[in-house]
Amino acid sequence: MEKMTSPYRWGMVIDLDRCTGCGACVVACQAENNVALCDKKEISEGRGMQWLRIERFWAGEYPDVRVRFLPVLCQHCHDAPCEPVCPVYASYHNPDGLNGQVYNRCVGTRYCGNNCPYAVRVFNFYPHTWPQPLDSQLSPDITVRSRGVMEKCTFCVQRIRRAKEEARGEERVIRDGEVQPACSQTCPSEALVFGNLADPRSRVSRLSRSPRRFQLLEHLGTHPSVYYLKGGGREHV
Amino acid sequence: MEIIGIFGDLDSAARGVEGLLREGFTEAQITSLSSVPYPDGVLVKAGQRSWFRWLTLAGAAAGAVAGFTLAAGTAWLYPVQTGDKPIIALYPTGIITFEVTMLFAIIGTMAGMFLEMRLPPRGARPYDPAISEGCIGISVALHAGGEVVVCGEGECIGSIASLTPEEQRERATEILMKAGALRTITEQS
Amino acid sequence: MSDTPVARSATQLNDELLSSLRPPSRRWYLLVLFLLAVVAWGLVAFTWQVTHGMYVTGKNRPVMWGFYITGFVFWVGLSHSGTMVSSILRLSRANWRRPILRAAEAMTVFCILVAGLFPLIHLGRNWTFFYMIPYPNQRGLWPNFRSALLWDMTAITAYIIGSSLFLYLGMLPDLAVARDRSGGWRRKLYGLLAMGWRGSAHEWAVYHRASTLMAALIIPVAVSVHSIVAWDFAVTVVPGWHSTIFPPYFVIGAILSGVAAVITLMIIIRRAFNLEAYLTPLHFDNMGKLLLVISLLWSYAYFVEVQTTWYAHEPIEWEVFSFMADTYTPQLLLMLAGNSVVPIAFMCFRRLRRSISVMLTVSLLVNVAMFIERFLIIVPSLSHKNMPFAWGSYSPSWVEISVNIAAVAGFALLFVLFAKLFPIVALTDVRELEVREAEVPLGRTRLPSIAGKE
Amino acid sequence: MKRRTFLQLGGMTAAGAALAGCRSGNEKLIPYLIPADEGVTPGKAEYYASSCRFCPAGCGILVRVSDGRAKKVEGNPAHPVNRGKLCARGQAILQELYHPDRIAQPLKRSGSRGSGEFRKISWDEGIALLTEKLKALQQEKTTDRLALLTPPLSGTLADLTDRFMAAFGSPNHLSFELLAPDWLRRATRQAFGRASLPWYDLAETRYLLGFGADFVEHHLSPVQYGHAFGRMRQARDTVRGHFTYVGGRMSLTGASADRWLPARPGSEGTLALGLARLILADSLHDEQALAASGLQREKLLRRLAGYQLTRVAEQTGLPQQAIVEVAREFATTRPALAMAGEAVAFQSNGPEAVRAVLLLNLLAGNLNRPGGVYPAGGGGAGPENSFSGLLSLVAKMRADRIGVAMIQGNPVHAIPPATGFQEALARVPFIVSFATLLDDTALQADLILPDHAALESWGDVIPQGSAREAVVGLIQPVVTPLGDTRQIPDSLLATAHRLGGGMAASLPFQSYREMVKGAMRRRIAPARGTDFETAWTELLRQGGLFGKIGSTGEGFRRATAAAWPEPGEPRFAGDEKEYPLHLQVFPSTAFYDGRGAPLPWLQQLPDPMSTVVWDSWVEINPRTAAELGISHGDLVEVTSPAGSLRAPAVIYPGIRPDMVAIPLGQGQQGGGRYARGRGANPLSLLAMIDEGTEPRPAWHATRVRLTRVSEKGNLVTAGHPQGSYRSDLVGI
Amino acid sequence: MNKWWYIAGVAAAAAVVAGSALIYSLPLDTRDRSPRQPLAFSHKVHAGDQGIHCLYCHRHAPRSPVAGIPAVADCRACHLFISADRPEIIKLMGYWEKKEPIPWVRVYALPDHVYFPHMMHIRAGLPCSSCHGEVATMDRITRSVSLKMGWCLDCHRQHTASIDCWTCHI
Repeated sequence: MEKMTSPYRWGMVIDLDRCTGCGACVVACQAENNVALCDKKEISEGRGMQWLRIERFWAGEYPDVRVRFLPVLCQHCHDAPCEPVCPVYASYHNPDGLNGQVYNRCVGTRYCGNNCPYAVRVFNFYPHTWPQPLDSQLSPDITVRSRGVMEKCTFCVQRIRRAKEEARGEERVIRDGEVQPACSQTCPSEALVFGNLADPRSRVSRLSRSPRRFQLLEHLGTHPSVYYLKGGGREHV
Repeated sequence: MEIIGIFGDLDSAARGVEGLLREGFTEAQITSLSSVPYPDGVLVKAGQRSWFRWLTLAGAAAGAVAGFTLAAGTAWLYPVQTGDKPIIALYPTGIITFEVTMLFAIIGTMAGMFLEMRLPPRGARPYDPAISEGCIGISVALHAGGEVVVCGEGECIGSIASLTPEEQRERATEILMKAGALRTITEQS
Repeated sequence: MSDTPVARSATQLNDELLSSLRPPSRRWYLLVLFLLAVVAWGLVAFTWQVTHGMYVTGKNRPVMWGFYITGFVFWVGLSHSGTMVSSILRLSRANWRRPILRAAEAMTVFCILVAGLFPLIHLGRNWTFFYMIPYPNQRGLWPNFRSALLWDMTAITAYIIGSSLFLYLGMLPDLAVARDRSGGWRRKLYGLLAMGWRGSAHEWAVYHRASTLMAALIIPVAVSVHSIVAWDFAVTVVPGWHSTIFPPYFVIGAILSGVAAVITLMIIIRRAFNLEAYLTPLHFDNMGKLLLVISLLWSYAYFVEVQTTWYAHEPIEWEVFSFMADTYTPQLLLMLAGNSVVPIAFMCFRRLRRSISVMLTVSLLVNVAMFIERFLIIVPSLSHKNMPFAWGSYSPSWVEISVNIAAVAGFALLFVLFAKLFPIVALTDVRELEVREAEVPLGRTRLPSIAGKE
Repeated sequence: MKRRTFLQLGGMTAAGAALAGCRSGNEKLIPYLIPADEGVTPGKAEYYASSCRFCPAGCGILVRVSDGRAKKVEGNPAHPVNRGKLCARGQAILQELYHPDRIAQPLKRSGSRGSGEFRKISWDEGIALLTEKLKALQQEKTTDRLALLTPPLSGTLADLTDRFMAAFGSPNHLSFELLAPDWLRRATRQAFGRASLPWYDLAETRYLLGFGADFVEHHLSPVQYGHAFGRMRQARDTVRGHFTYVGGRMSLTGASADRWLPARPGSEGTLALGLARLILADSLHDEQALAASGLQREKLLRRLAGYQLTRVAEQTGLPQQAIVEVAREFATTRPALAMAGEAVAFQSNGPEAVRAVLLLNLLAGNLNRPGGVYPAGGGGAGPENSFSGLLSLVAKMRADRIGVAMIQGNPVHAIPPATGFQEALARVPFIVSFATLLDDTALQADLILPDHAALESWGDVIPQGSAREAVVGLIQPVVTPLGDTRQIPDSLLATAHRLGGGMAASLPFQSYREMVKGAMRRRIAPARGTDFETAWTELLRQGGLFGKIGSTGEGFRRATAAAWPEPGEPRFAGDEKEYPLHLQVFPSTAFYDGRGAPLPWLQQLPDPMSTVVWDSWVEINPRTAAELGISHGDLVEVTSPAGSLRAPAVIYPGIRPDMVAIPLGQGQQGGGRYARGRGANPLSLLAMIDEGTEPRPAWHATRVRLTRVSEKGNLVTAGHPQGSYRSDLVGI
Repeated sequence: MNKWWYIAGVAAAAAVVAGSALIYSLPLDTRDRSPRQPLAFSHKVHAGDQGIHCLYCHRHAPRSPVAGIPAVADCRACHLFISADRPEIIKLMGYWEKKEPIPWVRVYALPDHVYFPHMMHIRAGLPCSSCHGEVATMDRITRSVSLKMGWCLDCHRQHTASIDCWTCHI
């Protein structure tokens, strides 16, 4: 496979100072990617299927309580721990620097799920169905995953593909902001910004150079494609 | 043509061997059959040199090649990028190579062993189940005969060589029985 | 038949040691039936899982591995018994090894066979397992040899073949004996397997060299197999898994459980085929010593593992350990008792080493503890991985438990059948020993009749 | 479930879906009968602009439609309210469209009320039945016995209903909604002299002082303010807007604040005035703004004499230090902004408190200034206390002076029983519901004329307090209706036509679509007189009429006539001894006032603060919980003078120890398979307090008692209870 | 005795060969390569003899992932005049009268998890025949290619098209 000859390295910047934790991204992701509906039991067993979760952390004691929100999605690590452990290449690295998951190849060892430090890989423990006519909403662009396979955030690769097809038609590269995953597209406070890290002038690149930037579990050396910007502390004006 | 004398105990068997040697049969012609191994020289002297370990080595070599080809070749034919690891990664390839090497070495050893033992044999060979019960067989591989002197395996057969196989058999039988063999068996041929 | 002492005793030996080949009793059939039933139940559970989905297990996010992989590691560990014991002792020319060789080697083969099943059982889509096999196919894609699971596959395949051949090699002369003393289909079978072995001096010479070489070859394979199993965990970035000491630690653990298992086996065989004469307290004494040594080694490894973590106090690593200690306290204590305290304490005393009942208890305890150890390595680490918000917990479901029990039964079944079909005690080795120890008068003393080397 | 079957050509994929299984054999390939219209390519998605009518904010949406099915709802980038963004609820209206339990055709009650037994009938029968009832009223000359209950309406629908009721001759059109911002409209008029909702320029402000204004969840226009909040924080190079939140419960909005002031419930107004006094005392206020509105510092100070720091601190239960700091920060950072929200307004002293907060804006001199307060565009006048309207309607119903009630929405679930609405409604002989699901109200109805889903409807919305300029959003159908349903206005039109006479004359429209179109024609007539059809298609394409139309230049100024805000002691229902805790019911991000509960996406969306899914819960301060021996996930009983309910406990560090909070929306008897019988409805706990002069919706003025029932709360949270306190491990 | 051994050996060998053939072709494709269609529509007549271009009927191919098959109305439009008396055409008109679409049997079916955009392949200048065979010579459509992943990959490699998994599998 062409190794990183692509003009794109998709990445995301998540500004924790903007994030209000409203959860719009969560639903957007679910709506875009045919993520299964999970009943209460399923979630109580730790088998919820959401690809994007907003982690809520409490800090401090009343009345000096603080809440910190941390939207966590697949970090599309450059040095992804989940990839090499897959015996069948179901989890692999795509030329655009995306961390790919090929559902029909997956045999379900769940090794990748164990080795993902961000715990963003969800496994189809249950066979999922959509009562009619809810299934009419299912997107034709993404496989509906069968039971027994691992799945996860793809940065809405179907959108990227669509954009690429259009760009290819017009013999150009994708413009900055032309393609956005459902989550960043809908994020009211624009906390999630998506773009091409390979292009130093793209918005995401500029933000990723912010002094507030950090990466999740940086010490593991996974080199995520997702950058976080530190949230505002307690400092006053 | 082969003749086997079945002995009930070690000493008589040894006596039989000595008798045969005195008669002019050579170490190379004589071997012992037993269901428990006796150290070399207790009865007969088997050749110390053995070659089957070369097959182990050959197996290992083949395995190394096979293992490396399997691991590296597969990666090279299907170069799917995973986690910033090189397509042909050192350690994994090494591990696979090692495993396959060992596997082939083991198989080589077994194969080599049987080859050197010349097992399984072509056709039936004289044998007596009593050997499993602790009896000892002394087997003499008779010589085609007819010549004056035959040399081989370093030493020469003397007068015996001039006799016909039939006569050789009678001599051997006689010696073995005298040494205290319970009975003798001759290859039907 | 002659009346010389050697011959008689040889026949006696044959009769006694091949007693296991006599037509099975009703109790044997009942046992086999029972085991079959348990295995069948395991199959039912597995079918249930295949038809319904992985949710029938207790797994979840983040604990994606559970009892199956625990079982896998455990059985791979057990499979070290035979090889290690027999080949180490063979190389070290310990004569007391002889009666137990066969059982140990057979055990190796069956354990690894059972172990090999678990990774397939635990697949989310078992029916696509062939994606993992490197063979020409229409998909135009082969498996990923960079994955530790592929290393497992290769290693286990190698080990299955290797240990089977090792077992067969050891049996060759015995098969000849069995051939000579049996009739009917058994004779055919043994005849086929014995390959026309006559026990000529030449055959024996080659045979001895081969056995020694095989013993030398199989040990590195065994070590590599369990190192790779350890790497399944050590190569990850999971806190509590990513530890350099894992391979040696696992191997030691494997040998520990292996030795314990062999002891259990010795006791069972001893009773089953009343071989009291051949498996004497001396043997248990020696095995006890071995157990003591390995247990000490294990304790050392475990101490190193924990104390380094404790000292470095890397937050998440320590979180995992403290979580494990808090949540699984009883298991942890039982594990430490069974793998370290009890064996070390008991095996120090000759009297205890020579007491069959004590040995049985200890050996069983060790293996229970070893299963727990595997569990405590796998599950707590996954439960409290790096992202605290996504922490979880795990408890096995009836399906997983059933399958694991069925695995035990399956192993036992294979072994029972084997014991009926093949000489379970290394006949020739024992008789060889008898011959060597037969003494002859020399002046006022008696000396071993044969002073040659093995 | 196969996805490629959706790619099969055209409408009849159901057949394909059935056939295409993993089982062998060739599947069918079903072509169109007649080719798709131009521009529509099978297998390629189209986008249609429309508007979201889930809440009054009226965001613009783009719906991705592929092969005749709506696939995804996205924000409309051209829309000035939400600028291409959308909230969780907006995303979920797809599931309103494709809900498996939607009512597919008119229903007539066959069992007893609430039994849920209905008989399918045709639209003809349905409309006939309704008209017959209405005719009866006409013949008895008691047309005022018709009541129409709707949420606050805007645009053409409002016009239509008005005409309908007027022509029929009934004054009883109540447009009520639990969360309707009437109180704010009124306060603004009284304080700033303009009957309009305020529009806060959050994006440009540098200091936001929020008094329980939960704009992230629901207040006025969540998406619009969410977007503004993001810009306030990080859109400016050097400035990071600061946010202080006042409120006894740290709401989702409060969670984003830099400083949290957990003021005692009902004391917010006092705090506001206390701040005002401090500001004036240090004369940090904006002098000419004060002068412009004809006020003098001294006068004010005298008026505020009662609000010394010590007293305020004592009443609010806040440290003096914090109050002083906030006062200084607010006054010295320009522009600074003060917002008041439901948490304040629904106290017994709500109206005064809100005005007190608005006064702070005046002191900061930020009226009609960037980063300050503007009158919201469009909106204009609206009900200022529909609550009293509700009560009077209830009285009428009690007195059997209502014969026919036509109900849009789900008031039976969303109105506190303490108002007596439910049992009063039970006395109404004939109830018509327009529900799309068998919700609690529909269950009580005698006739159900099922409404279209939003994505099947025509219409226009005028966002309320969502934008500075006037906006008219258009709603257009993006898919062909799934069932045999009709949207409410068309049902009303049909009824009117059937009634004939004056009714028909006053509503001479073939369809509501035509009416909407006509309204739009009138709106843009001044703008461009040219060819309307092209303009109309253009409007549909871009999703509505945006821009400055209708927004008046004149801004806010102080209403000299306004009564001076004097938030007295708050009053509470329930004795402090017996009911030691304050209850706050709040609209959760997912459910709003309950209309989100039937949608599975919203049910399984973890509540951002409690991370609870598929349930309702009771938020308890750790200390209180410890005192009562309650631990996370226990089942607890909450008892108020009005009633009691059971729900699992959530240990919630962000709430005053003397408070508990329960989210709205759950506890429905109907509402489809996903909402039915799930959780509890906290409205049943609320008690009325009679506030002498006029009734006010004091929804936060109820006291409760808490008791532990068992440890079996069956609580499910997405977040690990212990892990939620270990942010140190991820280094944030 | 020995004879039996030989037979057994041969049998075993045969089994091995068969087995490997089986696993080679896994997963099995049980679809009918040339199913009988509800209408005996002949591509030979249309595309071959009449020389009608593929895209005339399958007109979405250049713009959409799906090539599209003509609506009944389209067929009718032509056949109102052209050989309207043929039995098959009468059958066709029958469908139109009954206002029900023709239940064509799918010949080129890709599994659910494969994304095949026609437009991209046409844009790349690939002739339809490279996947669909010499349709112009077929009376009844017969699938002439395997449609297995290996087959796709080979072609992609030849044309240096992307062989990133996600190009076809999402």
